[in-house]
Amino acid sequence: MKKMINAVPDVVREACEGFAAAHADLVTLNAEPLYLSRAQMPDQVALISGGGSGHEPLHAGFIGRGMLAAACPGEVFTSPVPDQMLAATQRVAGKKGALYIVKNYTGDVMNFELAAELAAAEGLEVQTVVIGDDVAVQDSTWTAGRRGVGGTVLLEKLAGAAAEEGRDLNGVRQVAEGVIQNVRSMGLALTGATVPAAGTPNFTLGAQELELGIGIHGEPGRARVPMMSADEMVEALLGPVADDLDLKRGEEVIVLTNGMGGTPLLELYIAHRQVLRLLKDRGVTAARNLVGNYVTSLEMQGLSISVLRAGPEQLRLWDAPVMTAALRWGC
Amino acid sequence: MKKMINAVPDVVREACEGFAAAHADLVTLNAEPLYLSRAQMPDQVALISGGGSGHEPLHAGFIGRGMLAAACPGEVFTSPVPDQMLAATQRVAGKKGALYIVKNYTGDVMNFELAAELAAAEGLEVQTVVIGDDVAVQDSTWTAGRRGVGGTVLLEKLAGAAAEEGRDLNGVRQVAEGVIQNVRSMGLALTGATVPAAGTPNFTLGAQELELGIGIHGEPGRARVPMMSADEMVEALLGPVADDLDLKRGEEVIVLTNGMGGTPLLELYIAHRQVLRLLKDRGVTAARNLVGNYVTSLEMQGLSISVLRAGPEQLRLWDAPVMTAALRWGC
Amino acid sequence: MPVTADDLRHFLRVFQEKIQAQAPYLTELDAAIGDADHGSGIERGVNAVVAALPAQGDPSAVLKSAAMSFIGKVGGASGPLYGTAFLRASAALAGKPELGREDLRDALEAGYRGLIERGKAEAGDKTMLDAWRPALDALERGETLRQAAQAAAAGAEATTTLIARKGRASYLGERSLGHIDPGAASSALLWQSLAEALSGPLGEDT
Amino acid sequence: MPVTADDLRHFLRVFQEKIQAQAPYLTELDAAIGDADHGSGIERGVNAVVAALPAQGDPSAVLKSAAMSFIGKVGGASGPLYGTAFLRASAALAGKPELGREDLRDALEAGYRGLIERGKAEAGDKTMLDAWRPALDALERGETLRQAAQAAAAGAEATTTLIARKGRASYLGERSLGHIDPGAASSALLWQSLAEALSGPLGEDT
Ligand SMILES: Nc1ncnc2c1ncn2[C@@H]1O[C@H](COP(=O)(O)OP(=O)(O)O)[C@@H](O)[C@H]1O
Ligand SMILES: Nc1ncnc2c1ncn2[C@@H]1O[C@H](COP(=O)(O)OP(=O)(O)O)[C@@H](O)[C@H]1O
Ligand SMILES: [Mg+2]
Ligand SMILES: [Mg+2]
Ligand SMILES: [Mg+2]
Ligand SMILES: [Mg+2]
Repeated sequence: MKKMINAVPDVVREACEGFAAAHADLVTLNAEPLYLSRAQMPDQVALISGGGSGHEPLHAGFIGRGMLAAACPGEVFTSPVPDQMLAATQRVAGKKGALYIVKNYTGDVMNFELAAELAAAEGLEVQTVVIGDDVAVQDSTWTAGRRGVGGTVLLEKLAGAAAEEGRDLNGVRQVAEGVIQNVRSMGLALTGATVPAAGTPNFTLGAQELELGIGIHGEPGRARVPMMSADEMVEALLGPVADDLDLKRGEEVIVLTNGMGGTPLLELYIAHRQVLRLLKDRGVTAARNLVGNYVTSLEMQGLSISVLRAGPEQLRLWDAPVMTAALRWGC
Repeated sequence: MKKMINAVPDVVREACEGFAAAHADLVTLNAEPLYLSRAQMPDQVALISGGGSGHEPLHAGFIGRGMLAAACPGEVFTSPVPDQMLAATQRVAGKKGALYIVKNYTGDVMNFELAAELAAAEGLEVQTVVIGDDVAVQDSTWTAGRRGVGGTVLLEKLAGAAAEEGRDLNGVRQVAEGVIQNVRSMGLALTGATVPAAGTPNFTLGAQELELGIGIHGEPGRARVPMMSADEMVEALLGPVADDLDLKRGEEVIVLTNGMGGTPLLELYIAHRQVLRLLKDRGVTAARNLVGNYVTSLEMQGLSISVLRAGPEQLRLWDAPVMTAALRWGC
Repeated sequence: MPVTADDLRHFLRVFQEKIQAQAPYLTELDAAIGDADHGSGIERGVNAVVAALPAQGDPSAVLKSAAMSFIGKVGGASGPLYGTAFLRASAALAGKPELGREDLRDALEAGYRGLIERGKAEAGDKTMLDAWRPALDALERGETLRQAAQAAAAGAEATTTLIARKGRASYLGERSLGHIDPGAASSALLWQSLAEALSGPLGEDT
Repeated sequence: MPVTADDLRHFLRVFQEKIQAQAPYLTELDAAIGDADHGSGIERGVNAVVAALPAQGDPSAVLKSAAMSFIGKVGGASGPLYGTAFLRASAALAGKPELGREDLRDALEAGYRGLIERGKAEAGDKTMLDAWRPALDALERGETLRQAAQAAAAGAEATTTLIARKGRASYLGERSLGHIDPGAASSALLWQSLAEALSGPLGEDT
């Protein structure tokens, strides 16, 4: 394992310390229990998210005006514990309450569930949404269901804009649920990722292999397939995403061409070019787009594509000012 | 070679197309000769930079309000040709003229030199600054001199702010020269990088080896050293940088903790934490900081640290509004 | 001879030792069909459990303390799951200064029901339940704790033949076949620790 | 028999063939002490040169066209360097419909001075100059083009013993020792192409 780290147990704490010091104007660090929260919290619905570390800039990179109020980082690829969410809720939830944004993983769901129970017991008003946007996973009530991946950043942006507008908790939750219903994603990996505590990659790929349908935890995907060109990779992802969304000609979308952490921008933009071409072929307008390493899996090289069906309301919320470490415009 | 690309000769063109489509509000693409320029060019000194591709977001990612007017991308790790700079100059240089920002590499310097001659012959007013901030390279009039690396982004930010303020060409050049005199950088690599046309990495490192004193072209560095902890890596870079700058207690700096393209943010923030600690130990104030993959070397995993001595004037220019694909604040 | 709070403390220390020894193996199992954190997570948990063990207190208090450590320090799926199991076991023993065989079985049954409530899985879904269920069945058949632990180990081993329907491994679909479920493996260690620490007090080692 | 514009066109085609065959090797040399683009860059150059070759025109026009292709298509250090060399050689031949041995030598000398002016290096700095200088010396000693080409090849080979002081390899300091300079290697191919294409017309092959 070759990583720029010190001792393995210190990875998350040290990274959070560096992050908080770099962005002192935006965030405040609470060391124990560990969470990061907005430096100044206005009187509005507080969006609280969290999850395993290793997906940076998700979630802490999205704390700030127009997005999250707080983020609770777990160990690498391990959901945080309820104490963290409870303490963060106590800090940022005002009279308007808090919305938990949870990626659909058994661990995340259970830990946020416990936190919500504890928060309710303290009289804090909390609602929860769970995002599962990965079409690589079959959706069924018999399984853990679809996992939350790249679409999470689109969700946090739109729900954050709704909270910043002053909507009440039900209103913000409805915006969030609208995003969850209308966003789909799929990803692939060119290389694996190594959890620091594990020391070796979860999977290793040959020079001519791709892992298709990966999540964001360095876990293997649905299938191992032969290496493809960038254009073919995009086709392999965008097809299932657009089909599952049942995208129709004439519709507008917000599209995220996302790198898995170790993907150079040069390659992401090559992929993005094809994303836009294929959408155009389908008669779909990419009304807004975002390209970069936003929802990552440590140093993994790979790509995910997220598509959100967007009407005027969604576009307005997308365009609303945002000022966070990783996403900024309009202010 | 495992890359998300199509045909090797199409890499740069396709990436530029994807970039321009993603950022149509900020940039306009000119296909032949290849350059990207600011979508709306106000009447001000035009900053033009360029260089080999593979360093994204440098330079095209810094086109926009408060930074560059145009960027000329060469092939991967190959400086662009004079036609590109000439055409870009014709496009963006108004009455106030243009400043070429050139990283000190023999090829870049010669190609920009030729372009400046051609532009002058057309009556365009052009001045040039050359940045060489890498302390890993011995500075001497007998050699090619220090190469331009991470400090380039700080240079483009400050000179861009000066241009946006409406200063004249001499004034903007002086700001740029002030940055060049006061910025130093050094880098290291945990992994090599593969030029698409070459197909294999320029160097490969064992599991317990680092390449110290690398540039940004996947070239080998000054020495191969045993693997270190993140804190030790930062020490190995920051020491030479601070010493060469002759940083004194009580001084203020702008510091860039830069990833080489494939470095996850989690690790960069761990490094950044130590950067801030070591500066503090020296009695130096990190008045501003920037953390991310900004001046990169394809998919290389590694770190560079750039430090710019900054007085109130430099801090003011740093804080000035900037709206580009990769750097945004204040607007 | 009944089981005391001290015996349960001993059980938790044995569990810690076994987890410490097997953490890399558990992580390896999780790397194959999950996200490579089960070993480090559960090790963080047992270390916290032992560090926080109350010197005083009855069996219920010991298990409750362990539950809070699992919930507060592990995260992921296994933290709330083990935490809930210990919490329910603790509740089932409330007020009892010592435990007989029946008490212990009731507590473990309550823990198992907690796992199901929290995780909404069932036996056969390729989870830790597949170690617990056969172990509890053995106890119900009147077998010893050691036999129950063997059943847990066999159950964990047999998860290789199951396709995961719950937890992270479910994303792999059929590709989850042929791998041991990491949570079932750590649960087998839990049952093994119970057997080693409590067979003596229960009088099953004679 | 004098050298004609057609002979120069032939020389450029031979150069193209040799570069195409050796591009991976040149890139390999550049990977060791540079940035792994010399082969692809110079190949882009010669392909552009041949594609743009004017069907009409005197020797000076042919070389000028080649110069513009190098400057306009290669980039990096070697583009402007080769471009400048061809530009100066073209200027030295202005107005001459055919070239004798002296004309050719003058043109190559002019090209060499162009390299020095553009790159500000000198022989011994481990650059392409270290292939050109011994080749020109051979011509000045009255040796044949083939002998000059051999001298260029030997010069390129001998760059292994030099520490780079100019160009990208200079960043490596002493670590540049033991490697052939890529630009010197491509220049040796240029001289080799000159010899193969022009020895006949010059009457040196008899
Ligand atoms: N719904 C569930 N019910 C019971 N056990 C589960 C469930 N989901 C996961 N598990 C167990 O948890 C184990 C994984 O634990 P761990 O690696 O700590 O969690 P995570 O999957 O969040 O990384 C699995 O091997 C499985 O035994
Ligand atoms: N200042 C210089 N003078 C003469 N030749 C030089 C100089 N700098 C570099 N070269 C030559 O250029 C070659 C590298 O060419 P190339 O790889 O195309 O450029 P770059 O270094 O920009 O990638 C070197 O091997 C060397 O022969
Ligand atoms: Mg996990
Ligand atoms: Mg180059
Ligand atoms: Mg796990
Ligand atoms: Mg080169």
